[in-house]
Amino acid sequence: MTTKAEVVKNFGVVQTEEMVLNMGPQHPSTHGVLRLKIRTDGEIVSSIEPHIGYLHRCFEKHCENLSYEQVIPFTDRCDYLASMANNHIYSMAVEKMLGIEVSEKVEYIRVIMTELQRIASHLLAVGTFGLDVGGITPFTYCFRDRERVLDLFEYTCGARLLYNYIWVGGLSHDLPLNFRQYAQEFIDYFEPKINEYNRILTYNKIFIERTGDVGVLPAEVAISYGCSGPVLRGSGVKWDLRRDEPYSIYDRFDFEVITGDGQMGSLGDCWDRYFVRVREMGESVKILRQALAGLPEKGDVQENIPKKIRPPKGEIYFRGESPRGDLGFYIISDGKAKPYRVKMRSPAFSNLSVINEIGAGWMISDIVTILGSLDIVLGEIDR
Amino acid sequence: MTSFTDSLIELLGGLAWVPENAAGIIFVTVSVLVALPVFLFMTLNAMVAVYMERKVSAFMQDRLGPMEVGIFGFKGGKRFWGGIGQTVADAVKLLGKEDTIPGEADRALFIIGPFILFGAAFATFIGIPIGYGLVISDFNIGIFFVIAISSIGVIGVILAGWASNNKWSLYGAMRSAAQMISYELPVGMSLLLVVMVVGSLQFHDIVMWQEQHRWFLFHSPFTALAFLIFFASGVAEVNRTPFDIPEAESELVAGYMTEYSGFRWSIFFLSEYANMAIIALMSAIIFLGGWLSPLGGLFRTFNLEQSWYFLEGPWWGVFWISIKAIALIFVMMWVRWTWPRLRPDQLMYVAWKVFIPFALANIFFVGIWELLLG
Amino acid sequence: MELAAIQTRVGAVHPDALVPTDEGAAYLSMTPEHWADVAQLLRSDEELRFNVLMCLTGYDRGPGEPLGVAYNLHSMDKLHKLEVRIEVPRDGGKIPSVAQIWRTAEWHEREAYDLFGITFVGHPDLRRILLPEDWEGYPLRKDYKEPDYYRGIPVPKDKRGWE
Amino acid sequence: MGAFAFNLVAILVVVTAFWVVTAKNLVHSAVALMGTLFGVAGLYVFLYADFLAAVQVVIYVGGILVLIIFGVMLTQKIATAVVVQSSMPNRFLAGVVVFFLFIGLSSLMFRTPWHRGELVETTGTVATIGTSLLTRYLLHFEVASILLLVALLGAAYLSRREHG
Repeated sequence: MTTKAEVVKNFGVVQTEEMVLNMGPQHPSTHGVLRLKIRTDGEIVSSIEPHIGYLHRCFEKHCENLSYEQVIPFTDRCDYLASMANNHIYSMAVEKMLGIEVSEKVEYIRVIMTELQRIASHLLAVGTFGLDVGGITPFTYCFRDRERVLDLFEYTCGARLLYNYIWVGGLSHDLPLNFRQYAQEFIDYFEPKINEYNRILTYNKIFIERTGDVGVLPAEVAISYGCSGPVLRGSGVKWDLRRDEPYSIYDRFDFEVITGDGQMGSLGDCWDRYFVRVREMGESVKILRQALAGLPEKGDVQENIPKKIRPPKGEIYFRGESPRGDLGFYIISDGKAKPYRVKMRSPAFSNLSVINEIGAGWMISDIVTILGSLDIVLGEIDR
Repeated sequence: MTSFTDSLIELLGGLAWVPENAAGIIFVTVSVLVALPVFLFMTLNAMVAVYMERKVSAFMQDRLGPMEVGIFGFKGGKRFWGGIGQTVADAVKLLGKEDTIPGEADRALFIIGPFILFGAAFATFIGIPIGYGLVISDFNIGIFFVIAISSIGVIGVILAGWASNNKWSLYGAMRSAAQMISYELPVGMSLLLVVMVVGSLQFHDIVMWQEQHRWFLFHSPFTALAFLIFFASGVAEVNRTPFDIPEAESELVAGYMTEYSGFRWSIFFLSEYANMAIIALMSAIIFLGGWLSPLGGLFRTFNLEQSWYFLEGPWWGVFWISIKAIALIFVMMWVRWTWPRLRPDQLMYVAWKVFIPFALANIFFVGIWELLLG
Repeated sequence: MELAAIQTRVGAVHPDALVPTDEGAAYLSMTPEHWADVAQLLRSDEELRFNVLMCLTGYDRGPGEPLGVAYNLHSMDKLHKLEVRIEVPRDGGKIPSVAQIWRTAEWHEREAYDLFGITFVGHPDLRRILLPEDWEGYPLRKDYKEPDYYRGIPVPKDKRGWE
Repeated sequence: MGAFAFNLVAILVVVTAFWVVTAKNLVHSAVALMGTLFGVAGLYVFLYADFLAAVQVVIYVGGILVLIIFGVMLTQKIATAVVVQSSMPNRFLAGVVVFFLFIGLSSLMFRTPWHRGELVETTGTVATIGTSLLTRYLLHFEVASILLLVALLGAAYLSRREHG
């Protein structure tokens, strides 16, 4: 009589083999040079290990060798889809160290720019998310409208992606002629378009099947992983630095903090994260309307720019709401013209770290969906 | 009923200068003469369909599409036919590309893979008529022949995916095999329904029946449902969105064709568009009256007087079947550029838990319908 | 809760953990030994409830000086903030990992390890994160010297026109 | 003309069948098998069994062969799908068996008094097959379908069972 052990010894155990898939750094839907090492059992993913750093450009090392104002173009290149927000938050951190107040007009322009940037960034996120689940047309719709935001930026400061517009203490240029009118035209044009995205993508049955109940991120896990921005709000946490820690002049505007509500499945699924972005664009439009109405006509945008930036010894941690979440700068100054240490706490870095938690157990197709719903930008993760 | 091949053989056999018993020569000549029009048709179809796909997608995406490349100095300008030479330029580029074979690939199978897929599509055209008597070879098991031959294509896809020695390709091949085998069933079942009603597997008989009665799309609610199931499953069989999981570009890079380039890749491309044409032609013939004029079909459906000239006749037939097929191809493109993609398990769900039960029930109900009303 | 109150609260439970700081400093300084327990306290204490680790920054006080880590904590419930600093010797300095308390720390600690060479004890997977795995040295240390070659590729030293 | 085509098909069957047994790679064997099955379908056509030919292609080429390739692909590692050739004694024994089989079969072929019937042009077998299946062979047909149903249920049950 043969025992089971003998059978095993003679023939080996029949087992399924795990396959290691290497997704990226060159892959259509890793949104840059991200590499995911995926262990799969058939189509089911058992674990995901992100490998980052393919876009590491030594931002923090650079900062230690540049003066404070020279850092600003480098912040552009970190999150290249939300350069205005990066400029804004970095400049505010340095201003806080220096104790500079900026004029009303500068604050308004900064808010306008940041909110336009948020629309542009969310448009890209929404469009590429459609691409990730296989819908190609929403992508071009979003890019059509993003183009108009970029045109506004180009009109303002000459650059379409990397602006270097918001400076410590002020701005590089005043607003060009008729900017207010063009911006107004844009938001009037743009607001109805949000419904267009909803019609083509958000309420599409297949899209809901693909994203609803997929990659559910519970609120506690999101907080523990330091997720922020739409990723955190998609899980139902009402947390927005613009409302909860008002910086700049955000306390003057009336807007809603959008949270996910589990409409198409569980709370915190990919659909929620996606839809938070879509609705946030509407809120940004609301802020833009108010800001454009309140924008002072006159004023010098460069009057508060310091001649020499030498913050006193000390350190500061300042954070603000970039389109991707809490963007923080931890700056240590030793009283010289160059920062002693700049640490950028990038939202996408923390948002990405949650992927194994919410992605394991889903299928390969879902990994792409989940990754898309996190809306990462590798320039910011790798810095 | 004569077919192209029969006429050719008769013609060649009757020629005075052809020696007696020269079966080999006649065989080869007939094969070549038969293959040429099919090949030309496939190439032309791919070219036109690619151009159409580009323009349709551009139209749906608020873009212009190809606008620059003219042909023979003719440029359409900023009109619909602008960039008319784009596909020619693409084809030339594709054929001029380096044909790479990965070092670790199984060379023989890597090369043979696309040709099996191509061969299947090619052979399928032999049985499909594009007008009354306009068929390469008229089989008396027409529908069954088409289903049988087109089921071979999947082997080409699997081999291509496996031989590439690339994990993405393997995934694409696995998905593709599962998908094609699953969707063959609803396709077959919805065709079975038509065969039941007509009592013949021949395409000509099916169209004749529709000429005498009415189009199958309007025949009964069950045949209309069968048309939907057939067309949707057909779209799935040719791997187009929302069923394009084997090549899902955002997940599997390019699925089973990841490692292919240049000429071999264009063979895949050609077959894909040929398969689209096959599905569209079959739907048109079986459910939409084939080469019958829609005007005549419409009036006969409602038993109206035949009072008008319905634009019927052999050449009008080719025109009508082309119009129907192009309309169906347009629907495929429309769907592709509008909807996202299903997940593999959802795709299987649709096949096994929606299409197949409905198709089975359909067979039963159409039987009752025919007994009571037929 | 103000810094002083937090200091008192922590000092009451772990009196050895606190290190005196300079006058007017806006942070708490701690010894690495008790950090894991203190972190647990900060996270779960009813009055403190620091549930968010906003930022974890490694820093270098300069050649010959200790390396440090600054933790910026925030409480979403109580809406107060805290900065904790821990400094360890330059060579072989070890800090208990808080990756199990705030999962944010998992990648941030890897980053600090990667760029400063600070070892976090008890970290589930302490590897380099941004730099290649075979990179030598810790680039953000103030005494870091760029290598001449990386995998046979010469590292450009002539920086004219760069600054 | 018919003879020429028949020769082509016959050569296809023999050559690919030879390839099936000699190929070192299982997937190559499977591909060669495709040629063989196709050729056999062609032979059916020459017997005026066109329906059977199509069935052969649908079931064997489109179904079973795909399953075979699938199985081979998934149970072997991608790069090392090489069949280990058996040892010499086995080959020798196999050779002996095959030799006697060959002798037996060919003697059978030459000794059988083949019946040479009149060449009858049939007009399709589909209707005949259909009628017979639903009248004379109804019981066989139903029994076979129940058997298949049981197999289907069994397969579904096996694949649904949890690991363990």
